Amino acid sequence: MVEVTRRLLRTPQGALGAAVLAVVALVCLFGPLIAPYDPEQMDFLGRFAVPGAHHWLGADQLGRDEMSRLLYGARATVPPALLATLAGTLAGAIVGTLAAFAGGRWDEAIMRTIDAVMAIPGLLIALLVASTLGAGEGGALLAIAIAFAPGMARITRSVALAVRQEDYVAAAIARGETGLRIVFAEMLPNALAPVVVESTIRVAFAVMLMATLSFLGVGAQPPASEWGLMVSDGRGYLHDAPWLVIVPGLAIGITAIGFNLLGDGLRDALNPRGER
Amino acid sequence: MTTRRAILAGAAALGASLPLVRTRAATVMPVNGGTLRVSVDQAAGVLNPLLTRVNPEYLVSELLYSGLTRLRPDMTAEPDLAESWSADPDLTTWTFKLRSGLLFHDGSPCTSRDVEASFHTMLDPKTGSAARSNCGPIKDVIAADTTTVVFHLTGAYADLPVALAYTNAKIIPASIASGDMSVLARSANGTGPFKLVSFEPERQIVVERNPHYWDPSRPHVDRVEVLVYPDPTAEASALIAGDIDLIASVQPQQFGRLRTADGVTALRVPSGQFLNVNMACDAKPFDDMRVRQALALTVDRQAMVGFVAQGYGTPGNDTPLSPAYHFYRDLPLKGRNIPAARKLLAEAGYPNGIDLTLIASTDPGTRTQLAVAMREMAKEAGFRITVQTMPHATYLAQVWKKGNFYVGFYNMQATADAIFSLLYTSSAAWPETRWNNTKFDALIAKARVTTDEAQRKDLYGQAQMLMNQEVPSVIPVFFDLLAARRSYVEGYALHPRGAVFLLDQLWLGAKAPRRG
Amino acid sequence: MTPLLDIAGLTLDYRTRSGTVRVLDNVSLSVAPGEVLGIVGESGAGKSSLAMAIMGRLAGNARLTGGTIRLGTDDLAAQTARAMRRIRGRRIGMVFQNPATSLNPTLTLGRQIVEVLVRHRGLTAGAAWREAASWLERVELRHAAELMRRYPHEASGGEKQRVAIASAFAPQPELVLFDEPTTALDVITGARVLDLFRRLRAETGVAGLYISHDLGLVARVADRVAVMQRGRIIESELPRRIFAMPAQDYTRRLVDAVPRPQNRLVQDEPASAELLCAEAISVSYGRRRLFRSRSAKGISGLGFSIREGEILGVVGESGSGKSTLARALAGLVARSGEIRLEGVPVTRMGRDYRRAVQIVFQHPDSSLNPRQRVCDLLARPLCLYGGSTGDIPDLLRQVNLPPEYASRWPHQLSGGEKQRVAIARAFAARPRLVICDEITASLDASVQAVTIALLLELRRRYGTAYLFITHDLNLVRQIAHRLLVMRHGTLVDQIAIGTLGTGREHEYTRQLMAASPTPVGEETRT
Amino acid sequence: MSPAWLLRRLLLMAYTLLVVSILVFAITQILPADAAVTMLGQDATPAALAALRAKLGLADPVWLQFWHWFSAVLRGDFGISMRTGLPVGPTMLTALSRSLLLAVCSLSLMLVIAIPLGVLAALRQGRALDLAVGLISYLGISLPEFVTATLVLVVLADRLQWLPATGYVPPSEHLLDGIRHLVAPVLTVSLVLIAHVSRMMRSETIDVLASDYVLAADLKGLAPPTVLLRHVMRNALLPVISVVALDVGYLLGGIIVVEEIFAIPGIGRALLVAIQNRDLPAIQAGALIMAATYAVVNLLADIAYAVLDPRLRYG
Repeated sequence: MVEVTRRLLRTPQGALGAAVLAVVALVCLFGPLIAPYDPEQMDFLGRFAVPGAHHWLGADQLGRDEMSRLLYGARATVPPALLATLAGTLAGAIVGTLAAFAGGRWDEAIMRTIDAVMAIPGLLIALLVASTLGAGEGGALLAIAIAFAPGMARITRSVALAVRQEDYVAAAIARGETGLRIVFAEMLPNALAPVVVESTIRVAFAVMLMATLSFLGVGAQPPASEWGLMVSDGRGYLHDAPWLVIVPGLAIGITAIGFNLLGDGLRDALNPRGER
Repeated sequence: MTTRRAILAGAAALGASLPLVRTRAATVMPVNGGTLRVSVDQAAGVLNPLLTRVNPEYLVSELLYSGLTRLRPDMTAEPDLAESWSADPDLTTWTFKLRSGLLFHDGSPCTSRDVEASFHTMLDPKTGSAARSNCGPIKDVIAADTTTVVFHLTGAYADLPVALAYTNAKIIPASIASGDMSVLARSANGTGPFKLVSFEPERQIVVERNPHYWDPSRPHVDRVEVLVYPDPTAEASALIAGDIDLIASVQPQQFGRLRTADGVTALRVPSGQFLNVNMACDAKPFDDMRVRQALALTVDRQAMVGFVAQGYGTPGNDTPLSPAYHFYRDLPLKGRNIPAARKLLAEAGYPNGIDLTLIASTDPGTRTQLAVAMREMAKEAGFRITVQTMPHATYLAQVWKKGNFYVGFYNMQATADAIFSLLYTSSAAWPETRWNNTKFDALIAKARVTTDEAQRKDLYGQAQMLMNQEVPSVIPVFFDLLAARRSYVEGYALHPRGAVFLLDQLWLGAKAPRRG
Repeated sequence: MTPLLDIAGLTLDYRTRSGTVRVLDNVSLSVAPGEVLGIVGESGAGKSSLAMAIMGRLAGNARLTGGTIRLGTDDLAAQTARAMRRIRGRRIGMVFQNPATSLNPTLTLGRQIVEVLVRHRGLTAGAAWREAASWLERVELRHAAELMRRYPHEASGGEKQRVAIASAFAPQPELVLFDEPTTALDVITGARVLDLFRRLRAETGVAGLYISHDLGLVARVADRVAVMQRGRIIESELPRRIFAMPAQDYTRRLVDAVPRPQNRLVQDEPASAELLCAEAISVSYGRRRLFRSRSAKGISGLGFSIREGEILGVVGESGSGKSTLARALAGLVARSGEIRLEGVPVTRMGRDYRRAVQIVFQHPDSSLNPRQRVCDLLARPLCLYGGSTGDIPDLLRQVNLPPEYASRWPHQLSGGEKQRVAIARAFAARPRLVICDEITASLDASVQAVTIALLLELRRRYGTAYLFITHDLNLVRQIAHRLLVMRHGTLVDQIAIGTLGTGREHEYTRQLMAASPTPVGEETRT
Repeated sequence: MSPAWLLRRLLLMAYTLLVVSILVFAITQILPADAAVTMLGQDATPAALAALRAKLGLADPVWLQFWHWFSAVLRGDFGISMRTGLPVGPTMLTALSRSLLLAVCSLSLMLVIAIPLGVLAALRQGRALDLAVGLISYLGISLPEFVTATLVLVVLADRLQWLPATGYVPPSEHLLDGIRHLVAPVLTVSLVLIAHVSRMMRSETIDVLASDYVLAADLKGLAPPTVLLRHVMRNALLPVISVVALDVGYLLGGIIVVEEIFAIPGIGRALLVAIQNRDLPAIQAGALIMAATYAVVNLLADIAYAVLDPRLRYG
């Protein structure tokens, strides 16, 4: 673990990504503490306040402080995205591994079905699921998880099959290791790396998907200060108060970049044979 | 008696000549010809005029179809297919005289038979037309002779001519009305000023001048293209860039920008369109009037106009009538009074405040804005409100007319009676608040059968005071209707009703671009 | 007469993160027209760098710090990239080690010769096509025309390498570089390719630079042999001399490392007690995807037995089913047929059997879990079979590795060291039989010798029996008591080493022997 | 490509569509909306609702409803829209054709830009250009479409006034105008794709450049353009093909936002509207058609792959 972190920070992308995400994490943890205002406190006279001394990042159409909303919003945006990806990955990983080990017809059946599900575009699945569960963070979260699961299943399966071919697994079997031990001690550590990398990069997608769902009105709901929602609320005032779009838009972009960078960094760092 | 008949006849006669008077009055002679591009913010999916539900659909059906009357911007009725009308003394039987020589787009004559058939279809519950509950207490419609139609009402009703101007009360060929209506889903055969050329609900609907139209002087433009631009920001950009000539309805967000853009004229008219916070008066906690009154006292209505309507509106006084209505009674505006609100709430048995969940659909977005603003304002008085938003479809299916604390949104209606008996009387079509106030019902019923202006004004005045006092629903804001046109678009008056557009009366000035 | 290729004082450095590394150190050599110079060295000796230096295609971080490379009268080091491209392929051809990877998988074999002819001989497409066809016939490929339309994956390794050779010779170069051209091929195929090479040089009189790790092989094809070590040429001699009287002891080590059937490394005879007996072993690969591995082929009806402490050699070409046999005995694949351990039929691969029979794989990179340190790798079998982690240092010492290696990661070890860890892991269970599946194939000659020595040492200590699978007949003849010869998944010959060459062996076995001759100058002493 | 292979792929496609239709139908079943209410709207009387429910067979068991719907679909009848009363099949197909137009334009623009960009970046690995491309692609894959779309809108339409802000004109109707209206959305969509594919192309090219056969080609003295085109790109492009095919999935789904903003009446927006209005037949038809398109595109990609990569030809 330490080993990996060290290697990760040695890769330029890894270092940069980690730095960016560190900031994001801090905001998620302590944002509310440093926020100058209550994110939902409205101020009739302060509507559309230009960024400045009173409102560092300006204020929105209800006179709510943009900075405070941004700081609070981090919690409404990033952790759900993480959670969704995690859920999707776990679900997918389980199915994928099962398919890989069941093999034969089962494998065939599972994978074909997964292909079928993947034929429905992710955003569409998300939309349908979200509108089924009713709009809101929860719905969006589950929706993304479901949209991600098939892809992750596919990846996990192929990784599992590849690892299964390695001689050290054969060696373990020949040595008379128990099935569980082979899976957890020999295969998992090696199978994990690619999956971790993939899901890290997917968090970036999740952040964007979250935002997009909010934009389409099935994601987070007002008065939540979820970033995507802030952008779509702000779009209307684009010309009078551009900061209402720019600020949360950048926040989303930077976070996503962070995860993409981290993912690429991990890909290098997790390569056990230390090649570049 | 005679006087009354005289008034009505007079009104009709006056009406007959009025459109010409108004459209010509202001400016020079209209120029004919040209193509008008008007944009709407959502798809006009339903073409059948009896079933249209949203403004873009009303806009289109108004181009293609006509009713017996239509609504002037001052909310009085003007003749359309009917050239005059009269009522018997007790106002339960009305006789409408059709213009002679009316033709449908396909050239077939439009007679009283078609009117009769159209109304029978509209009033048939299976049709599911909104006209059924909005055209007054019609018992039956009978074609006396080819140009005469007689309306028998279940009770006296003075507003019938205005009521018949209702958006869904359009005349379709009898053959279709009593036959297969499904053809109206993709084709149109009406008596309106324009004929349907092409219908792509999600993109654009094109209509062209109807040569058979009863008034040879209208329409002025040869062709109208109705374009669907769902994104308000882009829509405004399109008008500024000159890609379109007219935006039927502008969001407050865009209005400031449009007002300052050159070559563009921003239009604004006070209207009776409002948001209300409905409270179920037949269930806890709102069955106690004091709770409702307390909530009403927490609202800073002037500020609310700013928050919800971006300042483009007028404060509401918990009655559905705005200054735009004919029978508006100017009551002192309720101010924000937290101590009083606290007191009322305490008396109602909630000394430590009360927890409520306010439901708002996401469409239009102003519903949630109102809900959130409400929550913030009511906090101080001890209302702990949780705002719950949901997709409009879910809202209609689960909350609307059922919930006991939610945000409603309504267009201006043609008459005071229409809006009152749509929402607030015990027999309301959409009983949102179940207020069931017999005193109120009596006032509305009496006003219905009264023709004397002063009397009606007084009756409706009392009704308004009653609502203002008992607060079946909090009505904090009336929206101004906003629109924008290229400056060369002339003769277009933004209609406060919201669902009426009268595009046949506008024309393209000299500076208009010539479009193929 | 003036040399065709003349390299003098060539010095080459690589700039790496950890300072500069010298890969060629003052290398001087010359090749006369029509002469073939063999260059022998182990991996990392700088053979390939030398070839690339001649070809003028050095890595970005390489610096020629001194010396000259003359082809005829031109100084190659001084040529512009553009001019160099006219020399490459045109005047210097090259044949690579692995035809499977050195041919473009998405181009037909034909086009890959034609493109050279068009470029260097300025032929029209049509003419080039006919010329190419004739060349394919010259490299003894039947139905040349048809073959040209095939893609690499549709041709056998031998065919591919012949195509590669043809495209190297087609522009009629003055010099051809051979970079281990037979290493990736089967013994017999390789031998045939070598014959082809001899014939072609006789016909064309082309000069050659033959690079290989296999001293025995080079000695047979080259007129002179140059031995490289750590970027220096330490000795350059006639093949016979090299073998007869090597001047440098590094050379001597190489010479000694060349396997010679006649000098047996195992004298003792195995005990008579039967350790393991296999009857009618068959493996067929069905739908069970998880177990399918590209190389493995099915086997059918194998029967043999191994005695206590016996070394049973298994030879055969790739795809003959050797590895499948190994995997079957190790219980890695579903098999039919009976296995008896000390007379007791083995129904399911139980603890006892697993303990008694261990396996060592060909590629330590793959057989050592890259995410486990050496100590973890060794700890498992120990605690499975009643050892304690305290034994790890001893285990390491047994395989001549310093105990501190326990804390290392596999990727921090050299190939030979990794393989020794793998061996140590196998012996941790105190097995009675160890299956060695091509365990020296990926190692340098000297390392191979050391590893073999290690195996024999361990056997001496524990009396372990080996099933020794290899493609190198000479090697196995040095150590095995008996020999199984496999082909197409069946057992074609089962013979005691002693009786090899007495005419009692199978015809295929004879072919294999012919294809792997003993070093030059030693044929007499068979 | 053996017929057997093709047949197998076709069967798989059929299976895919079956599963998709089951999924879609299932989802529409649990969508919280009363079909009858959706159709008759706010003014419906209970009687009318009941009548309609009976007519729609909403009372039947789910599997029966599915069978009625599915068998109709097999006959090419996707049913009538609850919102507009129009048959949804044709509506969705025209919408699809517009989305495909957008998709094809975006894909081609992407290919023209992304492929060379990726190769260049690979050739100049670690130099300024490579880093620049890297940065761009990071931005591309990290900004949601509705943000990039807004930027494009503000810059090209409002500030520069080069393009119409929104709206769709079929090129068949008015070629030039049609193209002008397509530019902004195409730019928005392809930005993401360019980012994605150029990254891919870069890494693939780097791998191929390191391969033996490219070394061999170079040592044969072939001219650099020959090496680059015939040996490097030919092989580096292969994996990109399948990625592009997968991106079509994104194109069909992801452009919902773009279509919404630029008022392109494509299938994405049609579906969005359908979902917002709980127009079940439209949702079913739209999703099914989308999935079918995706499946077909991927089949084509597989065939193309098989044609270009001889190793798979008898796969």
